[in-house]
Amino acid sequence: MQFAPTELSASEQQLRDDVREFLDAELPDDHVPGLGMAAGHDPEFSRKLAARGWLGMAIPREYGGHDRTAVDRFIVTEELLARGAPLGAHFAADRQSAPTILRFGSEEQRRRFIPKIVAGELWFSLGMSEPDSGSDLSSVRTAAKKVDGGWLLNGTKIWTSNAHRNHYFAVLCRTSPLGEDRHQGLSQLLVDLHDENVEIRPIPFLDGTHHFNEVHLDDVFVPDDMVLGEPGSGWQQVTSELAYERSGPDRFMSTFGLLKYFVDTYRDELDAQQARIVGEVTARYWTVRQLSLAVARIIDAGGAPAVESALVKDIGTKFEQDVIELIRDGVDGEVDPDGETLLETLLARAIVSGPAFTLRGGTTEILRSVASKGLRA
Amino acid sequence: MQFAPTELSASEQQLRDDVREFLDAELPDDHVPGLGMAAGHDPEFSRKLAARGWLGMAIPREYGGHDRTAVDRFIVTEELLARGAPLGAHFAADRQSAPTILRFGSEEQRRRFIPKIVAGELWFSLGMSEPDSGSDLSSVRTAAKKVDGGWLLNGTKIWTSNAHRNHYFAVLCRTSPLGEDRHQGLSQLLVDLHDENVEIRPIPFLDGTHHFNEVHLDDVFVPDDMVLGEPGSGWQQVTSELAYERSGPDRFMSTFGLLKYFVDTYRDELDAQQARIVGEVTARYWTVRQLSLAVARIIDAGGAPAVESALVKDIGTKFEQDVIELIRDGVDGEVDPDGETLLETLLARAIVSGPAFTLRGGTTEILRSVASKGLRA
Amino acid sequence: MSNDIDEIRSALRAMLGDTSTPEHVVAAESAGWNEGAWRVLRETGFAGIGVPESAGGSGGTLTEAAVVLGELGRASASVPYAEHALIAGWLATRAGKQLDAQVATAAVAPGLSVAADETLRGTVQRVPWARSADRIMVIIPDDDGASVAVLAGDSVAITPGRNFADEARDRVDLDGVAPVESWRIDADGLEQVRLRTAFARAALIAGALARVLELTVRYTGERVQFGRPIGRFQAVQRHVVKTAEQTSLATMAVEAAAHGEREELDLPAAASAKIVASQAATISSAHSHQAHGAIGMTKEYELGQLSRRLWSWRDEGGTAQHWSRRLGTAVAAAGTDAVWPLVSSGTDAAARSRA
Amino acid sequence: MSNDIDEIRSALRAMLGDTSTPEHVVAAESAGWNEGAWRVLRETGFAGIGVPESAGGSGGTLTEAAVVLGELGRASASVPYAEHALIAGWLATRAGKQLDAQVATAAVAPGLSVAADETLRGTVQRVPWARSADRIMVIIPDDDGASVAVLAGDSVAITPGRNFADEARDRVDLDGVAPVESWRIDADGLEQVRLRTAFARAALIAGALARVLELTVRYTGERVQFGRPIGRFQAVQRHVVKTAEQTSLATMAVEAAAHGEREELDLPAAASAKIVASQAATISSAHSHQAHGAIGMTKEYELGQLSRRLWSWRDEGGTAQHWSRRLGTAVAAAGTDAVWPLVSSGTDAAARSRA
Repeated sequence: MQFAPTELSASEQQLRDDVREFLDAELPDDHVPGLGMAAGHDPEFSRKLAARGWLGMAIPREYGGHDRTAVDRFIVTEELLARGAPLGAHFAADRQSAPTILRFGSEEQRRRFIPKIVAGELWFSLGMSEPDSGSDLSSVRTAAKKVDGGWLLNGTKIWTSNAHRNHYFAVLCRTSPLGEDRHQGLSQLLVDLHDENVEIRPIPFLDGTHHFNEVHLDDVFVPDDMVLGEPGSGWQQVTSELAYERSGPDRFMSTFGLLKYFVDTYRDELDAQQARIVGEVTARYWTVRQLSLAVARIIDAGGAPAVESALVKDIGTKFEQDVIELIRDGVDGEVDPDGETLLETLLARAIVSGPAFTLRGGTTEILRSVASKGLRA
Repeated sequence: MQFAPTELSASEQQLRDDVREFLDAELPDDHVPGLGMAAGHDPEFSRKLAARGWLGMAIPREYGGHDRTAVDRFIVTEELLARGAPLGAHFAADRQSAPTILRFGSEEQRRRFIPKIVAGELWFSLGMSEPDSGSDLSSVRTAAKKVDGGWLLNGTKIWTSNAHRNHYFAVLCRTSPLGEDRHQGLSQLLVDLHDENVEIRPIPFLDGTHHFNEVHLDDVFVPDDMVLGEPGSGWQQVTSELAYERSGPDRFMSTFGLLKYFVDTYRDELDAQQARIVGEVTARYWTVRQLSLAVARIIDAGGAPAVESALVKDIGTKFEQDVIELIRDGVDGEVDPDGETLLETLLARAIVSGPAFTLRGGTTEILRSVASKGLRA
Repeated sequence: MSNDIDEIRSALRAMLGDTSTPEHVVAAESAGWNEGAWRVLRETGFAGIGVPESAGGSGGTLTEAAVVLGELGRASASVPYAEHALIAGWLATRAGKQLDAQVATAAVAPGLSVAADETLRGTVQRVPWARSADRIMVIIPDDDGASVAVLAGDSVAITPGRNFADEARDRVDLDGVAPVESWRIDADGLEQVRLRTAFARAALIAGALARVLELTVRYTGERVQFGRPIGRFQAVQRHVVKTAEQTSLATMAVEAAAHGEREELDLPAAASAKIVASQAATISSAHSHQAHGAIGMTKEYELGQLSRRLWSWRDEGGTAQHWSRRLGTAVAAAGTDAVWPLVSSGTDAAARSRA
Repeated sequence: MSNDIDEIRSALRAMLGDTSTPEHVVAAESAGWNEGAWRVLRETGFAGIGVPESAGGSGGTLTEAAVVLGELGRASASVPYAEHALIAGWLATRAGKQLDAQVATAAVAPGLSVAADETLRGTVQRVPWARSADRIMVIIPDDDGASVAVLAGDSVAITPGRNFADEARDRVDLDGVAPVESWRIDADGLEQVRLRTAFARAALIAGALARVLELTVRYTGERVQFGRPIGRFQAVQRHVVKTAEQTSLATMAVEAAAHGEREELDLPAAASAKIVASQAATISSAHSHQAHGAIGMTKEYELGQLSRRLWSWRDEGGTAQHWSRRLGTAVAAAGTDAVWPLVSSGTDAAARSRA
């Protein structure tokens, strides 16, 4: 493990100040913070961020990006999450789709998609999971058959966040039959969510809200130039992609608002147990954040922090859940889902969403296997 | 799962009252409680218990036992543990060796060993673990070669508690070569710990105290009549034996003294957090105890509560450890291993011994596999 | 008696299989309760279990009541049984009165004031099922016990509220309301109300957890990943076993607290039941969701409807923390030598009261 | 600077490889400390890291001091570096004095009283290494800061005491002892003593945990059960990964708290380091022991000597709970809008002080 504490440079500190000032100005007084990645889907907000140069930060200028660092992206992201800003429209595209297309896509794909993502105009969903394929991605059944000029795609994707709002999604599928090596013959196809042969059905979340969708693909024609990279290289793409999304601030900040508004609610009458809770949660945030930031520095230095990322994701997502229980303990009463304070509102939503934190982006169980192997290497 | 709450009959309540009275009379005023099974080894105390009929309670009268129930044995055991009484001399023999010999031994073995165990005169250790065989008992390397009139036994046993004080131990070994079925060809031999070819070396415990031993067997001659049951039936014996030892009060009571002396120390100045700790620990003790008692009732009714036993052991041993952390939290300061109060003394010893609670008698990991399979059955 | 219990359990399970289907559960979440299930429970007399026959109930002790609550929890049936029978019905019986109500609810209401003319004024927060009740019993604590007042449901102003499972937890505003009836209870009576409220939520939790365990065992046995059922992986086994353990603990604590033909609950047993059940709700929901993965986070799948109830019920009737403090204070007051007699009291309330 | 750090680390590791072997560790437990290791640390100047060269030390900041502590923790080397250099040496330097001692120790001593003639009376509990110290610095807090008094080791009565690792934690009785020297410090100085004491124990913990992780990875990779290394089982992997995570957290918290050329520690960083490290000690020792099985419970095997230190150091210098309350009180006092600036202050103490 190679975690090192790091300090922010003057320009990084300036960036942070700029983002804070922007958020002070842009978020309305009655802004209700979102819970991390599940925060609001607000195209206008995303476009404003793009206008400031805060999307596609680590993307090269030639594709509309800003040639900045993983740490710069970290700083913008953590500030957005700390305020529960409505980053839903751009978040998956910015974190995952743009870097993936940059790395694996054709030049034409890069020019077609990345500038629009970076402008906050084009929103992506992820199309990995299937009804019978959760952690075991190599078992996907969605399959594309070669036809003249492209592929005919059939199958069902599930848990597709924001498919009903976004423009495209990258569909992991079989482009050649299942052989001995389960990891061969997979590809990612970039699919227009508005295609008439794509049917999107909501999967209501636990509390009735709508984030997830089931996406049915019924003879969807996908032109050859919408296969990401070479056909058959899908497995390599998605496994490296999972590493991208592991260790950022979105993996430990989802419930930060609970601490903030707990302090806000109880600061003048804090008892010993509540003081203890505030102190413990603060100490752990401060430390987890440094670990996550250290991973961004390793990436900027050209490293491949696979083990570190897996550890930080496991630490961070478990911590997000611990925060819920610690704050709930400090509140000590019935939690009203229609409560009048921001603390009550956030706590209620966190309780309902919390179990998902250690599921999304690869379950804890899968991560630990990755980390465990890496520790022996 | 078949746990049912149960009430003690009048005679069971009488038994409990008798044991309490006995302990009030027998334990000196300056008695320092032991931690569960690791409590003192006091032959005189064991003989006194035997004289009251409180060893071999569930053993038939014809072997010197008392034809009583598993619940009666439970009652005596929990009272001893609640006081941290010095049960080390008889405990393994009474809990494990006598029932095993009764079930699997020859009539001659029964008559030879059981009455003395029940009298508190004969003390047994367990000889399962080996340096290269922990949870995986079928991999034992200790082996016995057939010779005229008996067996020549060679090998090394490890973690043998009280081997330096006891008389005999039951040695799991190979009596025929390892074949395709690893569980075949194993036997238990009853070995005199005072045999001149048996060498006992202490393995100092973490804190320098002496419980464990390494026992070297160098051409130890074991007569044919000291093979427990039929040669080759060792695997069946030890697996059923493990079930016996799983769910009794020794699996949740080891750290009971912490609660008692925590109350004793803080009762007049209990703050809110300490009150909470006392309440939580009390509630969990009360409930875990009922689960453990329910298993004893199932046994008395002729049931085979394998899943229930495994669950109770897992719950109980983890709870013993949780109690240490909860009480430590309530004390909130440096723990002095030479502290002047019983609370300090017990807490210090519990901290040092605690990790073993979830190891002995089959690790948590093995237990969960047993329980998990049983839940599907 | 155990035959009776088995009969009650299987009759209720069948009845709730008809009246608390997935569709009914969804509909109940819009309405705030499951009116159809309640009607059948009333018609068949199950709604009166725990209230003596002499007082218009169906008889039965707290053990039978726990079975009813367990089945209701298991079936996610949103009905006012606990409040109607175990609080309002019990209080009425204790006062020698008959409770004349289709749906009664009850709540301890420290925020109410009683005027000289006996009219009531003030607000009561989060009253279960208030919007559907024709009788609302408010219990107003004071130094010597409490005043109990029975209000007509249409005499108060109700603002709908809910818990995580969209069960009605309504605000009730009283603006000089004259009760239909009122009487005094002593401090013991008030304490029983609190213990019964806590116990009832613990029993609902235990029933729900039994179902959570079934779902978890089934799902992990059926769901295949990497070529075998996920229940074959040690990491998943751990989640299943932890769920089973917590279910056993909650169920045992509830059953043991009610055990015997007792009329009253005692603090150690009822507090233990609520402490253990509330903690079990938290721990089990974490493990069962982790074992289920994404499917558990959907509204359709049964686990979610149970989880939302568990997240509500663990706090309702007093949190684990609240009851731990109360129990701990009582244990310390009883003194060092009383600790073991209390812990080992088992189902014997008399032994606890001596401790 | 990072070259310096690597050099310090590797030089110390080599030196402790010679002077803190398993035999030395066992011997130190009888003696209460490792005198030989300390002599070499003195001779080579490592014992003076963190004390300015102008004051007779070897220079270096808290970052270098954390490296020294980490190596000492890793090697189970029972020496008074924290007390000698980081507390006594630092206090002397701050007062413009040279500390003339082979072995100095230091302790905050609220139980002492100062007579008009400046002699001291009273008892100080659990003073580290007191029996071996030729100078004992007592820091007697009062309303405005504290009095610091330097005592000759042979002027006090010492009753040996110990922690779990048999490191000397002695009782010191003063019966009208005249100090060799004394002076006043302000409240900031007293606070620094407390923060440094906590920080030093956190740094020892982080070093020990790094070694615990190595042992756990090695053992689970080598130990074979059921035909394969136990590290291939998911249940064991979980223990290894949790140990790695806690080690990362403790190490990061310590390094970040010391980061930069700072002279002083601040409350949020030092408290966080001790909170996170103390919790890591508890969690890691549970997981590493479970991964090791019985061998971990023996005196010979290295894990045990590390665990006994972790169980001591987590409480010494203030428990996680103590520092959580202090930090939480400070965070609440700073107010809602200061929470995020503080959490995100990273290695920037100035940002924390503005928060």
